[in-house]
Amino acid sequence: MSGSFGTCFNTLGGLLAQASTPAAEAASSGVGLQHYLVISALVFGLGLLIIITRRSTIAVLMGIELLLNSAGLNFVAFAKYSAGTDPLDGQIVTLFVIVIAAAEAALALAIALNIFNSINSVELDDAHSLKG
Amino acid sequence: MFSTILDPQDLTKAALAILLCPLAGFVVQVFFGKRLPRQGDWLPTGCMFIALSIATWMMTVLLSSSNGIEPQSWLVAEGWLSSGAGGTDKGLSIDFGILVDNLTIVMLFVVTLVSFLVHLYSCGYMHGEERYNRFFAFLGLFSFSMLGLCISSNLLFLFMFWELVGLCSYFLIGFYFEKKSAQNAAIKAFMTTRLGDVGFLVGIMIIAAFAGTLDFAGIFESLQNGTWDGDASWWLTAAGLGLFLGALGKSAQFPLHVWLPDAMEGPTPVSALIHAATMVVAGVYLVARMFPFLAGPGYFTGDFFSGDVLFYIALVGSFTAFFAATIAFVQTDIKKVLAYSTISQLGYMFLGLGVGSVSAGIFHLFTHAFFKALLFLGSGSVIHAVHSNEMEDMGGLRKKMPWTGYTFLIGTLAIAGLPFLSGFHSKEAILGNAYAFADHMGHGEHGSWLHYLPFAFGILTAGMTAFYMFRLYFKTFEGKPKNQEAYDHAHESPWTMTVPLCILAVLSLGSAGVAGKAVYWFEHRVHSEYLVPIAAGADRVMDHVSHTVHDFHWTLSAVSFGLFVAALVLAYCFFIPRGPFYGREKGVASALSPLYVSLQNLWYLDRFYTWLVLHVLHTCQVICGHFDRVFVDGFVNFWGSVCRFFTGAAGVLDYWGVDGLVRGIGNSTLAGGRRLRRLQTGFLQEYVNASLYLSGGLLLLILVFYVLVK
Amino acid sequence: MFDSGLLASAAENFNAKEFGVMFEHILYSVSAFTSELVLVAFVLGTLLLDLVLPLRVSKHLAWFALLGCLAASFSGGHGGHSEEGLFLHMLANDSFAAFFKQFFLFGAIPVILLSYVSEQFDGRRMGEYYGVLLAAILGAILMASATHFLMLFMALELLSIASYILVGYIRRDRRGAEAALKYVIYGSVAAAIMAYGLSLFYGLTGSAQLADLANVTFSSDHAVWSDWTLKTRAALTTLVALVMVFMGVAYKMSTLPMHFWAPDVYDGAPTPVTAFLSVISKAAGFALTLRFLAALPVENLAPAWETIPWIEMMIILSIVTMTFGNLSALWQTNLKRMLAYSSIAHAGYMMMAFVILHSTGVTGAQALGFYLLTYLAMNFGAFAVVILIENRLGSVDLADYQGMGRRAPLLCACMVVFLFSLIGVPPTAGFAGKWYLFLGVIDAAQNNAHGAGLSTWYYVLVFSAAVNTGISAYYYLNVAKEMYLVDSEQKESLAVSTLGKVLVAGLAALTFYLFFGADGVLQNTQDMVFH
Amino acid sequence: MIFHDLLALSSALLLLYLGTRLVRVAREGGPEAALELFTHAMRQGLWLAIIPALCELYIYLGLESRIGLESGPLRMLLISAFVMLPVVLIMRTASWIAFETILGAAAVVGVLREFMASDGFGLSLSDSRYLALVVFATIAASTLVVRGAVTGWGRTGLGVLAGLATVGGAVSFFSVTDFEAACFYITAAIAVGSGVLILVSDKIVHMAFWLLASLAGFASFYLLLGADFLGFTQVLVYIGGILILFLFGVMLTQRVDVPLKATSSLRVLIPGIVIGVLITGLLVFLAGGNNWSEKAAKDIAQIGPNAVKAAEPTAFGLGEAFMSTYILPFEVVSVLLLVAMVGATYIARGKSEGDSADGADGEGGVA
Repeated sequence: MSGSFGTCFNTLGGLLAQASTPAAEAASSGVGLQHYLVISALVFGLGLLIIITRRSTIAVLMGIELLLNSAGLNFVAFAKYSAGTDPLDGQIVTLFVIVIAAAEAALALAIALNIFNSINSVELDDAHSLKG
Repeated sequence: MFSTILDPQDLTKAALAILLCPLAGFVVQVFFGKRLPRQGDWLPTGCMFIALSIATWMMTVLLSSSNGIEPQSWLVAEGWLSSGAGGTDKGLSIDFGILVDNLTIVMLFVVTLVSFLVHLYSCGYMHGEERYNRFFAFLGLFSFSMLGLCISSNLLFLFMFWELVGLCSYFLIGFYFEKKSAQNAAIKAFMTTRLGDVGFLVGIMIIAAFAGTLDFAGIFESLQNGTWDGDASWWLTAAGLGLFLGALGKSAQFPLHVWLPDAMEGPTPVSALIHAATMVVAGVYLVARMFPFLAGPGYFTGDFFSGDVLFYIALVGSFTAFFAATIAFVQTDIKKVLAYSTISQLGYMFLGLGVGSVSAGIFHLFTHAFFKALLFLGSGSVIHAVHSNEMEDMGGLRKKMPWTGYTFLIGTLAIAGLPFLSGFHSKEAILGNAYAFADHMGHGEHGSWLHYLPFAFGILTAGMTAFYMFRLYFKTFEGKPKNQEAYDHAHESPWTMTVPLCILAVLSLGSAGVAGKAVYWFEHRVHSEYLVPIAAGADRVMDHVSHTVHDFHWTLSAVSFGLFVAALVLAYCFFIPRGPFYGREKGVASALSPLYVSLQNLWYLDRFYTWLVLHVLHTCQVICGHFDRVFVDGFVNFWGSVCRFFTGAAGVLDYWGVDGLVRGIGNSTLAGGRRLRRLQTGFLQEYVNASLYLSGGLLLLILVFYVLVK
Repeated sequence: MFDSGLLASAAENFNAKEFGVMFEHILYSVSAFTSELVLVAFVLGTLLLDLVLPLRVSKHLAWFALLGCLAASFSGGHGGHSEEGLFLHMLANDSFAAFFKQFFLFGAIPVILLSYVSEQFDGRRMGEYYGVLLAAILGAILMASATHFLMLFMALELLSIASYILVGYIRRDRRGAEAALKYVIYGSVAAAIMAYGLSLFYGLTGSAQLADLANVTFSSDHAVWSDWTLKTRAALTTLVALVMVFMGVAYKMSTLPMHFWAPDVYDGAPTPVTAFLSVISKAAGFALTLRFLAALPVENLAPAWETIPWIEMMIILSIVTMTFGNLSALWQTNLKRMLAYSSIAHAGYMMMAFVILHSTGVTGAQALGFYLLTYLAMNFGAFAVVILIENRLGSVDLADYQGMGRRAPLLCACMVVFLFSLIGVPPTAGFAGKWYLFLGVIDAAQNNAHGAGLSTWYYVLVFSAAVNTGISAYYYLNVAKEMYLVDSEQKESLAVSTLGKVLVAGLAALTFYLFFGADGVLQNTQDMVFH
Repeated sequence: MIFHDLLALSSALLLLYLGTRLVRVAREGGPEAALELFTHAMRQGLWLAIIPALCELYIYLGLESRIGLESGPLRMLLISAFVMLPVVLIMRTASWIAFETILGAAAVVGVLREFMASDGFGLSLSDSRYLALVVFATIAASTLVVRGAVTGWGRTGLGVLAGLATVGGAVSFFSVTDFEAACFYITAAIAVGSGVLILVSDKIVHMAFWLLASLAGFASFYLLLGADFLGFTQVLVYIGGILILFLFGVMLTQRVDVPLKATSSLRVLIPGIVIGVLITGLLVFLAGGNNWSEKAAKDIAQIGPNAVKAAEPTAFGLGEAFMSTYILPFEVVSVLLLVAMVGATYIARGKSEGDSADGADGEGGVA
């Protein structure tokens, strides 16, 4: 099973990279840094798409959470695999990012609630009285 | 204290005293003016009188020395604005200093004199107006700025006062702000001159960058040091043109002259002060002050005819002189005629400077200040009497207003160039030098007919000037009254208005007293050496030029006298009832109708600006209609603003500009569909989208540079 | 997992001496950190005092907050600037940081006073407002001194979160709520993108220290594949990371491409908060960006950096930003919106400081510091007038300013001063500020500060900026025109509080002082350096 | 240490703030008002105050054990209880049993872990496998519980998710070769697949569920990367906190089961999708083929592809880092949280306009 997954993945990576780097070769049968980076890139893109296409404020906030998570995953993965780094550095950064994201989400929801009380809607499209 | 100020060895203290007088007047007037007796009009007037006294004293010091005085400077605030890492080679330190030399003294005298007379005149003319006190405060501030401009030893400070002058003109032109036209004129004047100021600022920047200093002495020194040689000579030309662009705006030269006629919306004393004698000559002063710089490194070897910039100046100046004179032919508003005549005469001054004779240019500035102020104040007196600006409402007024009429006649004769009046001398000096220039350059290696052009325009304009001035005089003061009612109500003005007229008339005659001596002194300068210090090596060329001028002098006098007489006769024929062609000007006009119409429309220049802008705008609209709103908005706004820049005529603009835009946008919207939303739509997700696209574009742009440039 | 063996080994690894050194360093850092600690104490103090004080007194907590700023400002006198930074390289302890610390603390004072005189907050409990405002100032200070990705991000978020609250402070106000919503969403997206960019940098350097950005290196052995597009894919990664981080800070600076929030948020926020956003928040963004760019190597270029055209990018952005701001401002009839676009334009001017970062003459830090000071004076001044008039008229429409010159002579006279300063007409601060920026750029062009071949770019930049000041004159003068040259039927004079008058006059005086005393002020910014 | 004192001071001030406000409200509006304010504040994000306190506690304990105090399971229990308290409070008012289940599972993790690590079941699992097992079990169980509440595609998706999680759990429980890779791919499928489902869901509650699954996937990633504390924090803060918050937001602002207006208008949607896909492609392109650093290659070469590196507990290291290198961010974040909390409670407070009517604030403008 892992073989098929791995083959798929490496084929994808190979297509993108046109030539695999030593790191990728060494990790051909295991999981390496790039695997995590690809996941984080995909999730980042998903987050952006959600932010752009969904109208509900709450959905947009979910997209933002995904963006922050993908950044966090990057930090942790780099911290584990990169040269000369203490793995804890990246973890701590991610830890703080999580906390900050929580604070931001709480505030954003409070603001959404506030605007709901004004215009009876949390759809972003309904809030466009300021323009020009 | 007086001995400190009035010390012939050190004139800088006196110059500072002159500067501070109107400032003190302004400060007191602006805060307490309304509570003072007579709304405090005597205060700025008195201050100006003190300033005038000191300036007169300085003038006598100057006149009593045979070869002029040595330049003196005084650093009032050293290192006032400094930059760079503490005195490294490229650091820049700017001092506020006072520079007094021959040129400064002449300017101080002119400014204080005209300013004082205008103050005095305003006491009568503006009597009973609303905001009387504020008017005097502005006059004081204006005089202060103009004086500051003249005594700064530093280009940056000159620029600051220059801007202050522009600001004051904004206030004074818009003084009757109840009138929409006055508002527009004020904005138009400010914006048009600012357009030139962009060039000025760029010029200053370049100079600062290359010379590392903005002191005049330092700048000229850098020229001598070879800082501007080689590759830098291109920058020298650029800086020179930048400065000239500033002068172009301020001195209302083609094609930035459009603001000056409109600026006649201000009260008449303001017109006299700002638009005849002081503000507009700031540009002339700038060119004279920076003359060695504009002439380029050749200045120090005597080869200063070869400077590119100077030649452009001469061309633009002479063309403006001719161009404005043609328009003055057909104007019917008495102040508009004078306004175009001012533009024309300023063109003369630039012609003089451009052909390498600072003295001749400044000489004309000097004499022009008197007779033009006289003409303006005289016209003000007339307007005061008949309550109209149109010449169609005047005629035969000399009998009702003898003082005004005769003084106006003197002014007319002076500007028309009757021999031995002040205007004649200065105009001869300029034309002589223009001829010498043409002679010198036209036969040179790269000589061409272009070098004769300034002279040709100059001599042509001389005749035209005489004609339109006589037209003005005859239609206003001679013949039969055209508007009997206005005529019956007309009366001579109070003494506060006629006394300045008489003083200016005497000065315009240029035959007696200080003015006479000054005129002779100037003539002496013109034929021997320059107002600005000249380099040793330049003597030879100077001699050559002055010989040419001298040889040509009598021929030129004869020719211009002939033109004068011809113009007088022609004007007599057309505008005096006994004349053979009286009343037939309309017929002549219709015979020459294309020319006449285009003249009436100011050579279509204002319209051209509007048309140009609208045409380009329309094309852009069609093209941009299919782009994103980013571009459309940008262009629309930009061209909209350019429209307003140039026309300022809100009525025309609203119809063709704004409405046209709206219509155009409406049509494009129909065609282009919903893509043409406004950029700032209020929809947050569109913002996010746009940001992402812009960032992506940025990335692409970097990649392009990355691949192409690196 | 938590067995005793592991614990024992952990205890063995514990090095008492090392720990002692660290402890010493932290103690030292705290002593250099007193003004921030004082600020935190005042944040808590304000919040607590609000609970015990009755409602009608809570407005006067402004004075307490003001006291906090002054106290923090005076307690910051830590002798000597160390190069090693504070808290183990979390913060820089250099003159740049010190300058901005004082700048923000000083800049908070007008904000507090503006909030105090504004009547928009009447009948509201103000403790939270001032507490959050002080926290925002703390965030700004940290932004100017952060040298670690985490600290940098956190400081930015602290300022952002506090700003969101301030923008939405008037509850149930539809415009305020909408502004806050737009701000929070847009800001969160920008911050998240920036976090991703930072993570890429972290991956490239293996360090979260700003100083280590210089170490971005790529072994080019494996890069042969990419000749068809770029020299290395790694360089592309650097570019992407750079753009992503820039998006985060550009949002704070309100420059392109992240300026979209600014007009709407400025419009909807309470006016004192708008003033705060346009000066303090922007300045913090600029300080952070300058420090970030300063960390990118220019001399002795690391292989990855020599090819990155970030100076050209900044020049283009600067030109586009200022032009966009000015052109958009031309047609505004709402004064707050106009000032918002004008603020975008000024951000464009300020970006000129980035391109002269390493000049030998006027350095970017110096020119930016001075420009921000002048901008503080003139922009707060303009906003003060807007607030005082809004108090009476309840409107920020330009049409309502007609004939205001007679109704409120002092305010309008000062407003003209501020407007002229914003244009950059001497003798006002705006001229001196612009002068230094322009001069710096020309100077750099002369000295080829960033390598030959850029001179033309620099001249283009200066030229565009000069043209832009010309354009901006139109809409600024339009305000002056409405106030003085247009008459209105309303003639009665406006009643303005004495404090308001004093504030406006003081800022006008400052506007002049920064022109005439430019030399003295610049002495303080002259030796501003990064460590 | 001075910082502990400072921290303690700030926590004390925080409590003082809350307490005083409560007392004030109680005096003006009676105990009901106070209670309402309290629950409302809890809903609105006051629970965030718990996070620094939690970290503090964890670190205190970590440092204590460094100097020889053995606490073990007791400590974990303590923490779990402490964390669960606000969660349960919220649960009760919301009666979201499903979430309670999930979080309950997350909370017993600590206890279970201690037990199993001491060979209670006679299994000797390596750390990573053990952790992965727990996460997968949690996901699978919760999905199955929730599945009953939804219909349509959401139900199918949840089924797939549960299946995946079950497979993951099986992989981690039975020793499969290349254990790490298998776990990774399953987790990746969960994380990314759930992300896609957020994008295409038409009901806001479904989106919240998918977000939960996606974030759980991230927690699993963290565990795989050897960051155990981080993984737990992810579960506690995100799943326990932020998600609950989201659901409250949903409940307060709209009817839960009404399908959303599908998406934004086309003029946003099309360019948005284009740029989104472009950016994703670019980032994947960069991630997939970059020679990020030398160490990655070396590490894997040394350890070997199939060898799972024994994960060390990170709590000690983190605790030490918090108290030394990262002391400043640690202190600053408490200010940040305080500000966010004060702001959130202020802004989301009830309909009353002036602050004089604090007593009426408790109603919270809620359903």
